[in-house]
Amino acid sequence: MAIIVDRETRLLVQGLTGREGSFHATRNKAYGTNVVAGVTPGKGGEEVEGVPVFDTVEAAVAETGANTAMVFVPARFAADAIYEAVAAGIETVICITEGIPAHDMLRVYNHVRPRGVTLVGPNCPGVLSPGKSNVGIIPAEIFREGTVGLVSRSGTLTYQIGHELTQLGIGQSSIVGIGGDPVVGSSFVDVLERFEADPETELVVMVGEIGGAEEEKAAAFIEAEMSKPVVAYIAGFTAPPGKTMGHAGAIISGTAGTARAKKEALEAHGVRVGTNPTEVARLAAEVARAGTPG
Amino acid sequence: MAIIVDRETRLLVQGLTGREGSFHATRNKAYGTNVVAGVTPGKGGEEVEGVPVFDTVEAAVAETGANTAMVFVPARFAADAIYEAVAAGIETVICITEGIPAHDMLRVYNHVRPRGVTLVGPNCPGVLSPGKSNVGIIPAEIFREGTVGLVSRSGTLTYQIGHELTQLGIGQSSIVGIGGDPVVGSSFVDVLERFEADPETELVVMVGEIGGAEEEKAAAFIEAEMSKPVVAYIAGFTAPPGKTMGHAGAIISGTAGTARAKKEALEAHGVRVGTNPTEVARLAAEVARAGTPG
Amino acid sequence: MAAAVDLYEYQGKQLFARAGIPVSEGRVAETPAEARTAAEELGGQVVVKAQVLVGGRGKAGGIKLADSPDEAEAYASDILGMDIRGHVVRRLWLERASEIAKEYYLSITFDRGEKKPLFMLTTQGGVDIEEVAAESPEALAKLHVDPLVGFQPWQARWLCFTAAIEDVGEQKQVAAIVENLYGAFVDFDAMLCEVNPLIVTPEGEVKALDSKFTVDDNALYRHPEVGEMRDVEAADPQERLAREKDVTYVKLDGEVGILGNGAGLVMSTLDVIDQVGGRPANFCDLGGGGDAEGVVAALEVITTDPQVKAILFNIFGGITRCDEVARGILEALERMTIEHPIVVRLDGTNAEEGRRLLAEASPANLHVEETMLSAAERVVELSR
Amino acid sequence: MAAAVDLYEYQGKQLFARAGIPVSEGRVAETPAEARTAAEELGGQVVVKAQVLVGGRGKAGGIKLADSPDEAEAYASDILGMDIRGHVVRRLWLERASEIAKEYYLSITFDRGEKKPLFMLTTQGGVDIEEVAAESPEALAKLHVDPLVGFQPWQARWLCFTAAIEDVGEQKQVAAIVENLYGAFVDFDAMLCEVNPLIVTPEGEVKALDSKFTVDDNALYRHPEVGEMRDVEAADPQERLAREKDVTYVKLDGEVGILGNGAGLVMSTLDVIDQVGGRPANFCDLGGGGDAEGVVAALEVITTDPQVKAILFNIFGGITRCDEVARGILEALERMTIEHPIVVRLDGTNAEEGRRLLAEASPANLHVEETMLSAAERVVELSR
Repeated sequence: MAIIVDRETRLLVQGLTGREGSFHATRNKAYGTNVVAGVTPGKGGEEVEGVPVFDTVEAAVAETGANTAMVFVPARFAADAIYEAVAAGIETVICITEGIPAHDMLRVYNHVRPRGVTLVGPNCPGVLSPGKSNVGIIPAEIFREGTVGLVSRSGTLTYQIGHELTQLGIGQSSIVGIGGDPVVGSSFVDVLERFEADPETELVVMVGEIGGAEEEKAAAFIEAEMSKPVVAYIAGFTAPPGKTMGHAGAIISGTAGTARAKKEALEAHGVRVGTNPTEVARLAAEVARAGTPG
Repeated sequence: MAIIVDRETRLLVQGLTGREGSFHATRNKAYGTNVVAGVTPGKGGEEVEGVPVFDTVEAAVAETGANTAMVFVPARFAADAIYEAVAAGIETVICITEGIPAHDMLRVYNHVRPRGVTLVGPNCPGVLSPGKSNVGIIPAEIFREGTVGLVSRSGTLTYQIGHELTQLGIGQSSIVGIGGDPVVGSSFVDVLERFEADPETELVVMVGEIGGAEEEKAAAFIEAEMSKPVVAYIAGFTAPPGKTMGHAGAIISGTAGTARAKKEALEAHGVRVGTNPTEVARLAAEVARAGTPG
Repeated sequence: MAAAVDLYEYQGKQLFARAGIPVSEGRVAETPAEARTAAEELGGQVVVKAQVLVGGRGKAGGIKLADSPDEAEAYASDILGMDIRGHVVRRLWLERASEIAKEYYLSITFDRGEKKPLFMLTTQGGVDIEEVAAESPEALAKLHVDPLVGFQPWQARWLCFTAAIEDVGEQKQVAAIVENLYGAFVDFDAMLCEVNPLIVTPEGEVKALDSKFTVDDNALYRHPEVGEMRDVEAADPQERLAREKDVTYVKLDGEVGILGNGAGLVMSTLDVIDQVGGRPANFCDLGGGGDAEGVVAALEVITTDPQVKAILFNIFGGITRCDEVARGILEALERMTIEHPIVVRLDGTNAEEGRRLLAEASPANLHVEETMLSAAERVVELSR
Repeated sequence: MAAAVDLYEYQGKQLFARAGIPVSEGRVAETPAEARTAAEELGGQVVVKAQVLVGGRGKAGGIKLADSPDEAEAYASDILGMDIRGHVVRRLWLERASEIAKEYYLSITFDRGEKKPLFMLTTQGGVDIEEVAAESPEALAKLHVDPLVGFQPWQARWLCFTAAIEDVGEQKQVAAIVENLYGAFVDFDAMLCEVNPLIVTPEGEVKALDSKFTVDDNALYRHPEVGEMRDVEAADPQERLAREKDVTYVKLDGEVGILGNGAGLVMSTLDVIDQVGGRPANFCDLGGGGDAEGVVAALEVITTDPQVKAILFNIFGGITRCDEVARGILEALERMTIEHPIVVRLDGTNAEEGRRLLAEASPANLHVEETMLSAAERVVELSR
C-alpha cells in the first residue's frame, strides 16, 4: 500500500531532459520507480537513459499509461505543466520546482482541487514509499521500509528525522514532503487523511514549522478523525517574530503561528510533541514499540 | 414532487424592485409560490407587496431561508447576481434575464456547474410546477396539474404546446423553459434526467428547434437512460440554412443541426416526433392514455 | 435582434492586428479610383478582394490578383456592384499579395455542448473545414479551453504537435497566433474567430490571409468600436428597416407574411404554413414586447415586400399581452394603408380582451381564427 | 532568498495610483532641502512621513504635520537619520495634509488555509487590525475571492453593507477602491495590499492615507519596476551582503554562527542550540545548492558579525552534496582568515566522502561531529 506513490505508480517526468530532471529521474529509476516517460516539447522521440520522451503529456499518457507526473520544469513554466498534466488525465502531480509565483499556484490549486487530482508541492522534495517508489529528490538511502508515515513542510529536516528514526530501527511506510510555499497542493490534513486510511501505516510523525495555521488545523483533525497515533515536531522556537526565515511558510505574524502556539494546540488535542529531532524520533520509537492503540 | 420548483421552494427575487421583477414576482406570489425575499442593493429594509427586500443575497438567505433565486436584474449585472446567489448558498438559480453576453455565461456556467447548483436559463421563461410553484414568466393559467413533463428551448412555443395538451385534458408535472442562448445552465439532458427521477412524471414532451446538437444528445440519452416515454417536437423545418432566426440557438450550420437531422436522430433512438404543435399534443395524449410502459 | 455581428474580412483583420496577429498591409476602397490609389500606396502586386459576408468569393470572381494600379482599378470596377450569392459588393479590400507555401486552418469557436471555447487547427487549410472534419478527422486538432483558467501555453504546443506542424519556427509563430487569437476571442466577446487560410510564406513567415470574426451582440455595449463596424448598408433593405425598428426579420421567398412572438413559435408557424401548402414570405419575431409600436414597425417592414399576399399574426401571450398586440394591429391599420388580408390568432395573456377589441373594430380585411392550425389554413387560402 | 518584497508607503502609493486608487499628491525627499522644495511645490499644510518598513512610525515621532516649508525642512532634519525600531530613516514622503472625518481599514491578503485571496474591511480603521479581529470580529467584514472567477461587483457591495458603510457616496467610492485593490493585488503579484487608514474627508472623499504593499518575489520577473523599488540600502548591511551572494541570512543576537541547508533544518538547529544553552548569532540557509561558492559567501557574511564566537555547519545532504560542502569549507578556509572554531556535521548524500575530505585536510580550528545534537553541544562549548 503506502500512500501517493507505490508499485502502481507509472511516472512521467515533465522536464526530463533538463539537468535536474534527468539527474533525479535517473536516481528515481535506479531506486526501482517505474519511470515510463518524459515530456519536453520539441524533444519527442528522444530517450533519456532508456526512458522515451514525448512532446505532450497527452501523447505520453496514451503511449505509456503514465498515471503520475513529476514536475521539474523551470518556475515560469511549471503552472502550465501542471495544467497540461491534469488535462491529460494524470491523477497525481508531484511538483518539485521551487520559485513558482504564488498567484500562479492559487489558480492552479483552485482548478485542480475540484477535479480530484492529488497535487503535492510545489517546492517540495517529493514522496518516497521505501521499497516501492521514489518520486522526487528525497535521498532514499536514509529511509527503510516500515510502518511510520512521515509528513513534513521541510526537506532536510525530514531527512534528519527520518535518519534518526532509521537509526532507532524504525522504518517508514511513506515520506511526504508537502513543501513550504504559501499555496501547497496537499496540506497536513490531506496527507494525514491518507495515512489514516493506509493499512500499512501504524503511526504518523508530523514535522511542522512556524507560520500559518496548518499545524493547528491538523491538531483538530487528528483528535476528531484519526485513530492512529501521531507524534509531532515543530521547528522555530527561537525564531524572532517578524523575521523572514527563508521561505514564505516561515513568517511569523503576531502570536498566532509561533512554534509555541502550534505545540500547545497539538498537545491540547492530545498529540505528543518532541522539541528536537532526536526527541521526536525517540517518542515515535516509544509509541511504535508500545503497539497501535485501538 | 415535480422538478426544480415545488412546495419546498422558498423564492428570492434578485431585482424585485424593478418593473419586470416586481410584476412577475407578484404574479408568482399570487399563484401560490412562496416568495420570501427580494434583493436590491441599497433598498434593504423596503418591501414589495409584503415581500422584504435585502441589500445582499446572504442577508436575505440568513433571514428568510431562501433556497431558490430568480434573476430579473438587467443583462449587464446578471452574471454578478448569479455569482452572488451561488456564493450565498442558493441551490437553484432561475435566470429570466435576456441579453447576457455569452462569454459572461460561459464563465458563470463553468463556475456553477461543479458546485452542484441547478441553473436554469438565462433568457428563459422559468419553471412552473402546476398547483405548486411558478418561478418566472410562464402564464400558469394555460397549464394544469398532471403527469406530463414539458421541457423546451422556446417560450411561446411551450405555451402553445401546453395549451394544446391542456385542451386535450392532459396536465403537466413541471414545465421547464431552458432558454435558447448559446450557454444555458440546464440542457435537455439535465432536465430529462430529473423527469426520469421524478415519480410524478409519467411522460415527457421535449420541444426543440434547429441549431446546436442538444436534441441529438437528448436522443441518445433517452434511449440509454430513460424508462419513461418521450415525445418530441422540433421547430424550424422550413428555416433556410444560414439565416439567423432570432436567437443564437437558431443558427443552422451546414447540415448538422437542421430540424430534419434532429428528427431523424430522435426517431433513430425510438422517440416519436410530431411535426406541428397539434400533432405532438395528440401523440402525447395517445401515449399518456396507453399508460406508462415498463 | 440578431444574435451576432458578422464582421467583414478587413474589419476582422483590423481586430487581428490589434491582437498581435500578423496580417498583410492593406487598404479599403469603395471606388475604382480609390482602388488605384490603394494599389499605388501598397506597391507591387496587390490582391483585390470583394468584401461580402458570404463564402465563395473566389469562385464567384470576387478576388483578383493585380500586377499594377491600372489592373487594380480595372478589377475594382468589375467587382464593385457584383452580386455574390445575394450579396452586393460595395467595398473592396486591397492588400499586398502574399506568396503561399502552405495553407493551414485555425479557429476558435463557442462549443455550446461543452460550454467551453474550442480551438481547431489543421494543416489542411484553404479548403472547406467541414470536409476536413468529415473526411480526415485525425488531421484536425481540436482542443477546449477552460474559460476560468483561460489560455495556457501548453494548449498552443498541443495544437501544433497534434496538427503535426513540425518546423520549429512555424511552431513558435503559430503558438503566438493561437494565444493572441484567444485574446481576441475573449477581449472582443467573439462567437467565432476563424483564420482560413493561415498561410506560411516561402520565407517561413506565418500570417492570417483571411478572417471571419463574429461578435456576440449582447456584448456590443462593451465594444462600441465593433458596434460601429456592424454593417447596416449591406443587409437586405427590408432587414435593415426591421433592425432599425428592433424587430427580428428575415426575408424568405413565399407569399405569406408571418408575425409571431418568440423565435420558436414563429419557426413553428413557418413549418405549419408549409405543411398546409403555403410558402412563408418571412420570419418575423416581435420578441417579448409586442406593443403597438413594434407591431406597426413589423407590419411596415413586411408590407414593403411586394411578394406578400396575406399576413398571419400568430401570438401566444406570455409577457406579450394579446390586447396590446390587438391594439397595435388596429393602430397600424389606421396609420397605414394595408390591403392584404390579415389573419389573427391570439391565445394566452389577455387573449379574450384582444379578440374583443378586434371584433369591435372588425376591419374588413381582418380575420380572427381560434387555433394556430386553422389560422394557418385560412391565411394560406387567402394568399392564393 | 526572501519570500516577499515589502514596499515603502510611497512606493505602495505609486502602485495604488496606477491601479486607480485615490491617494494624496506627494513627493519623496532624502534631505531637509528636498523636503523644503517638496513642501513648497505641494503648498499648504504637508505631512512629513518617515519611510521605514516597520510599524509605529507615528508614536516614534516619524510623522509630523508641517504648516510651512520652513517647518517641513526642520521636521525633515529631525526625522532623517532617526532610528525607528532598528530601522534608520533615509527617505521621507511628504504629502498634502488631509482632513479626516472617518478612518476605515481595507486589505486583501493571501489566505493560505483557504487558498484564496481574502478581503477585510472595517469602519474601525486607523488602529491595530488584530485587535479589531479579536475584540469585535462582527465589525470586520471578511470575504474570499475565487481566484479563477476573479473579483465580482457584488463582493464590493457585500463588503460595504456588511461593514455597515451606509452613505451611498462612500459605498460607491469604497466599492471602486475594493475593485481596484483587487486589480493591484493580482496585477502586481501581491501577497498583501493594506490600506490603513482608508479615510473619508469631511467633504466625503475616500482615499488611501497609508499603504502596505508586499510583492511575491518569485513573481518579480514579471514586475521589473517593483524589483527596482526593492530597497537594498535600508536592510542591515550584512543581510544586504548575503542577499547579493544569494544566501538567506537573518542576523540574531547570539554567539553561535549557524549554517545549514534548508530553512526547516536551520530553524531546528537554532532551537537545538538554544536547548543546549547557546545563543544563535544568525539564521543562514545555504539553500538547495550549497556548493563551494555559496559556502564561501555565507562564511564571509557570518564572520562580518563581531559577536560570532564559533560556527556550526549542520548539513543534511539531499540535492546538496556533502562533499561539495566540505570542499567549500576547505576552500573558504584557504581564501579567508577564519579564526573561529568551526564544528561540522555532515549526513546524507556523499557524507562519507565529505567527512573524508575534512579529515584529510583537518585544519586546526575544524571539528567534525557525528550527530546534530553532539555538534550543537560542541559548538556551544566552543563559543564560551
